[in-house]
Amino acid sequence: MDAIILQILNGLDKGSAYALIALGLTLIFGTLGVVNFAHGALFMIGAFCAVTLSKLLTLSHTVIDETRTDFLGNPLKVEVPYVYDVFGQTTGDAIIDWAVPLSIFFAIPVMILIGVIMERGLIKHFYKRPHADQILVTFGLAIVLQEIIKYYYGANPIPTPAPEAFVGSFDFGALIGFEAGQIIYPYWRLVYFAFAAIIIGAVFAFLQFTTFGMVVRAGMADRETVGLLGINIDKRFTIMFGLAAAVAGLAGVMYTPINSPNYHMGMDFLVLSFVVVVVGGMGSLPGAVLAGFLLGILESFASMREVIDIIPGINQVVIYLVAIIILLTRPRGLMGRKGVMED
Amino acid sequence: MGILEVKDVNKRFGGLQALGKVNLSVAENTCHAIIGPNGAGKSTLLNCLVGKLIPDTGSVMFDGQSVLGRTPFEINQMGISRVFQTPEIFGDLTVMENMLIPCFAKRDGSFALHGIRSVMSEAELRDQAEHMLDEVNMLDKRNMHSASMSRGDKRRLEMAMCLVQNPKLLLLDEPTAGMARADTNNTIDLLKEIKEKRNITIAIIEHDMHVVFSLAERITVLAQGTPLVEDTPENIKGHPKVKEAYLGEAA
Amino acid sequence: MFGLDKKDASLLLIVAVLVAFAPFLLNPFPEGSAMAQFNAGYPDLMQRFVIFGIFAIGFNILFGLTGYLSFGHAAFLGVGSYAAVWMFKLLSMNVLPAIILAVITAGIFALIIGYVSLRRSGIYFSILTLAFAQMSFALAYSVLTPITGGETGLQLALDDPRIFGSSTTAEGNIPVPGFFGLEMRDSTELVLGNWVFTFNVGYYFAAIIMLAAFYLSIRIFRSPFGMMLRAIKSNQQRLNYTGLNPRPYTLAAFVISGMYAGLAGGLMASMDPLAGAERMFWTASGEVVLMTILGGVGTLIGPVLGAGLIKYMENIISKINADILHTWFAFLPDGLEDLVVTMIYPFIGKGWHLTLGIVFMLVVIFLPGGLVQGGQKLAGLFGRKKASQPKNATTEPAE
Amino acid sequence: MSKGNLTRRGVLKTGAVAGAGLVLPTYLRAQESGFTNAPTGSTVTLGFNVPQSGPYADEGADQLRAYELAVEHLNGEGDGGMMNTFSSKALQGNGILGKKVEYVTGDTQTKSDAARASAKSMIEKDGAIMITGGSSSGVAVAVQALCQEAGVIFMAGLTHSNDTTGKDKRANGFRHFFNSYMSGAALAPVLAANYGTDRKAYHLTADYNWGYTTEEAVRTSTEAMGWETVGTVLTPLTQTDFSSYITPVLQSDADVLVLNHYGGNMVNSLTNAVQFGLRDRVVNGKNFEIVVPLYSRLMAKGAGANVKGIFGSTNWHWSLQDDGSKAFVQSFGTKYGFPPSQAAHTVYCQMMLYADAVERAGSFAPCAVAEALEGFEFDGLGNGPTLYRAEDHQCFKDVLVVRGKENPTSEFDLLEVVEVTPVDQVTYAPDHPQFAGGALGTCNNGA
Repeated sequence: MDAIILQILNGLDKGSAYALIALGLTLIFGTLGVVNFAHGALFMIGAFCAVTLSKLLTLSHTVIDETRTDFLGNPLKVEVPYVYDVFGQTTGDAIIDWAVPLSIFFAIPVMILIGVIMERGLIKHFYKRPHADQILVTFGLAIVLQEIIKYYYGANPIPTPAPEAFVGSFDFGALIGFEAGQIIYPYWRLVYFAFAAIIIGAVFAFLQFTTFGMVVRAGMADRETVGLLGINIDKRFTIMFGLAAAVAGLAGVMYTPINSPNYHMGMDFLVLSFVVVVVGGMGSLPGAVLAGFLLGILESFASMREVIDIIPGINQVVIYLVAIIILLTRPRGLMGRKGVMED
Repeated sequence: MGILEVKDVNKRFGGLQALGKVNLSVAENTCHAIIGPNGAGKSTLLNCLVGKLIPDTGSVMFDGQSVLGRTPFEINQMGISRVFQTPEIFGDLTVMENMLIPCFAKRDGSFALHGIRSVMSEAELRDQAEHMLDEVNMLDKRNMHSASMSRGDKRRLEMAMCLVQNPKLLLLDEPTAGMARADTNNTIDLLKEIKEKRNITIAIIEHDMHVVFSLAERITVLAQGTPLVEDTPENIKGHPKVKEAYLGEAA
Repeated sequence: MFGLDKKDASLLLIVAVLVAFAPFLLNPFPEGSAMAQFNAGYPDLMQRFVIFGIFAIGFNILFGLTGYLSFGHAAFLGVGSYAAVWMFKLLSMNVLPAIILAVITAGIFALIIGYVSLRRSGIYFSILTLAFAQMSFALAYSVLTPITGGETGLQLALDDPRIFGSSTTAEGNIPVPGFFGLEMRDSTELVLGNWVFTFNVGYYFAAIIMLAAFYLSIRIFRSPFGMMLRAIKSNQQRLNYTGLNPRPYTLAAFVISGMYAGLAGGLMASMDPLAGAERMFWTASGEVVLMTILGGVGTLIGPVLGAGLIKYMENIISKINADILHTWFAFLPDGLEDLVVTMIYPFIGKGWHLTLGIVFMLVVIFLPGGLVQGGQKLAGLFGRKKASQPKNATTEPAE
Repeated sequence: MSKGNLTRRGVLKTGAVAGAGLVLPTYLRAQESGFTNAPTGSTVTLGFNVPQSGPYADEGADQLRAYELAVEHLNGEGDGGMMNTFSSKALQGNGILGKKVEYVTGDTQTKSDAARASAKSMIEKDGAIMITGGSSSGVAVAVQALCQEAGVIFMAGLTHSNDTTGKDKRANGFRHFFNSYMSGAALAPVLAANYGTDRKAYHLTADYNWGYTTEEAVRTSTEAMGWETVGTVLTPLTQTDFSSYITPVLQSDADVLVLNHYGGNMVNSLTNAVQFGLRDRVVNGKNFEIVVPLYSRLMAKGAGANVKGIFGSTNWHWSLQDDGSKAFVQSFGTKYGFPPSQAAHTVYCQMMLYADAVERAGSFAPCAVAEALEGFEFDGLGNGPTLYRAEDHQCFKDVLVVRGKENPTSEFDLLEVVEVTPVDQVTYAPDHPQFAGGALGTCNNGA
């Protein structure tokens, strides 16, 4: 029982990442009709916003320590971050420690800016082009973004830990009547899940309760009609693209303490998030979120030893197998609308 | 006994009764029009005839065989061709290719592997296609990219594509919708000519009363999913029920 | 000629001539010159050009004609290579049975996957094919290791129980694939002044098959079958109401293009008897999609050009290192030389992916119809200069 | 500037053929010299095949640095590095057999197909006489087989799977790096000494060949020490989040977690394991421990503070204090400003060993070189006295057991050497079951 609860928690956590990326992807599909292969790269750039901020915070000047030596036997050069000079060592350390959460404020404007530039500068010209062209250009863009990050940050993963306060685990089982220590879950992963829930809730609320959102939803349903009403849908779509980029970016920022970011993490997630979007149903926001959590949970269950012993290799293929079964039984995924991206 | 017999067809969409107890009989070699106000169920009925929709109850017999449960291409192979409200053609193909495809379908059935011999080598089918194009005055356009033609030309092409198959029943879904008066008259003439030349049954759904009364030999009036009356054009014109349900509003 | 009209026949002839003289055309720079780095006329790369050309031609039959975008085509290539290597291990080192089995296996595989995937269209179809291919990759890399060799790939060993032919050569080595005694790796070199041209048996073998495959694809494009496939892409609804069943047509196209992929896989294994699971990874499937779009979807020669460009960049640009750059710009003053090298360096060698990404974007932005359209524009430019006659490019689909 | 080393095909260097148009079948050319790509001019071309794109690009870059350094030293430039400490004194600093060393580079992409393509291009186009490098066993095995077929020597880079010199060994291939068996044999006694012999181990294993051999090796060795293996789970190569593999460990009664992962997998699984508080657990009255059989310092950096106190093994580490290591670190550090990785060290050694073998053989012919390498005993390359065993072309040398350092003084100072396991303890018979199957075959000079 406790094992199953833990796997559900794991699934929700993985699902959070899938859902956040898929949410942005399907927003772009639904509103702009663009297949965005660069969406994974936006997730990756978000993660590197966190890396960049922690690098900025630890920008240092060198002090030579004569008492110690480096690997070549020369006097050791000690790096002293500038924040120490400004805030003193204790506050400085605390700021560096909190780099990842602080990155949220750094990442939002950066990601929106990147999203808007991408849309205005490139994607805009591809609305009327075939999906094949969209795939090629966004794939090319993804490679370029990825290589730029690789050029500056290298190919290896870069550790970006969570603040000290979030290290350790929460005794989740004690809350729901299990023995202490039975079901513990790392704080940061719970934070990630809560964060994802807030973001998803905010996006839905935004689309549901604002006029802006209403127009966008109407545009998703029938673009031409809304265009005919004389509403400047293009401008709104630009903002939607920025929003989708920000959602992907924030998913990346918060993901960094879970796994050290590297330049190809976007590509690793890209295919999975496409599967999630399609399983959820093209153009359906709730579908994307539902599919994200569903696939996350199934993936977690499939990685249990008890399951692998019965079906060897199931953990390798579970997501694809489930995707196939769902698409064969439900022609448009879980909650897809008719006629979206079917030709 | 008509070539097309619709018996007690019902179709519901959720809570909406789209068709209720529809009975219809189209006699061979006649032109039968189905008219009715918007939302009367004309398109639903048409879709039930061509296999796009399956009625909840009732039967649809064509030429002595049931069409229910058959796919659109099977029904076409039985001898029903359909012209759409907005012309449905193969826009990426040339006019000639558009014509050849129904020829192949007619000759080889719903699927055939033709090997790798060239389309060009099918002299017989090309003749058929050219002949038909000539009939609709489009022979000079045969090498045109069909998407680049005018709407009227597309409509004529679509008609030709259906006729080249020599269907027993031609279904026309508002063939003159959105056409200018002159074009409409041309279409009427074309259809009249076709009817005279060929042994063909035509079922037509139409809004334009001018078209209906120029062509139809019998008319069924549909209202709220059920047939109101079925009679000759002359009788329909004066029918009080029809006036009330339809013509009265239109006039 | 060969049942082709004049235009197609001359295209085939041009391709045949290019392929036959590729060892010369791809080695335009003399050995030892600074530009020799850009020579591509060595056996392995020439083989890759034609093999990936076959792969892309086959993919184009599906994607270019029917518009069904398969994102899992690399699986058929992988299956074909595995089948071929197993033939080498068990039957004989002759490439003929290996290639035949590769094509058949890939065809069967495509039939099964296609039958299931073609129940859906659009992006749903793409994701189904992707899912099947990713499953094939994941299983081949892990639990199927006894059959596929897993991480290290399936390769020949000294103790293979080969029915026809020996397990080892007289010198104690593993025998190499051949075509009735003609070894695929045999080469003859022609030395002309400072130029060296290599004529490789494997290349010409693959090239002849590629020409046959290309010829077949032209015939398919011009056949009623090809016309039906284009009709499917154009308007499936109309096709249905014209009495034609699109499913068997698309399935046939899927299987044919799967067999092309299997042929490419079998040829790859024949040139180099090793089959690795990475061949089936989604990026490999994505690569053939990119090749086709880059060259020009639905055109006859486009996919071959796209395949050539991507493979050229992968094999040539990736090998240029900082050292070579310094040699090139050695004539510049030291400071300037370093500056130029620093500026170019991110785009070559380990940065070849960056260049590839930029090329993708530039091509699709400026040449919406792919490289073929670029060629047409160029031809149009020259045509106008010469005769200034208007071109009616709209009525004829691009070739 | 004269950094120039253009690649020219050997045949052309004679000049005699220049100008004359003649057709020579390759096998005839081979008869002239007797082997593939025989260098005929004043230079010899070597092929460095390393990952330059993909997740192992940084390891590849470090290998390339070491190669460039080795080329400098062989050509008599720089401070000579380990050439001065190498026990064999055949190398003169005038290139190899008097021929200046030039090189070409290729990108393996850490894919066996791509690696073979770039190796082929270096052999066919650039006339490379030897191929070396790489950062995974899949690539090593694939390229090794290719070199056997083509008739050139392959000096493997970083490859740790038993198969490279086990079931997939080839007469033309040589491995300096250690392997899974040696990791297990070296780690087990240290683990027993530190954690006791009554332990229950849980393995997470990468689901591909290298993972299988490493798990087998570590299991066999630790079980021989009295440990019990309570669970093994295979994880997909493409896995990024290992949480669903870690939580079952919490539920089991295991008190040791062995992560048979490398590269990105290792960074993520270790990070996740620490995240879930495994290191703070007490099971069966003992502190829960994590073991990473194969450490790479470059990769361990990605796991940050999570490596602290965790045992593993490594081929070499820059903090070693023998003359060879010191000379290499000095030379590498002076040129690049940071210490070399084990990947850099192993490929540098491979270069020295190859060059030295050619000098001693007096010929570039692969079979002659192979003969000179087989059974060759040497010292001074940083790992103590070493044997290149003739039976399987595997190097036998001391193995380092390391631990993540608690208080690193710099970003390079991540590992501390806990024990240098003597070579006798990690030596096995050539027909050991973990290496069964396959045969070297005979060396191939090419045709």
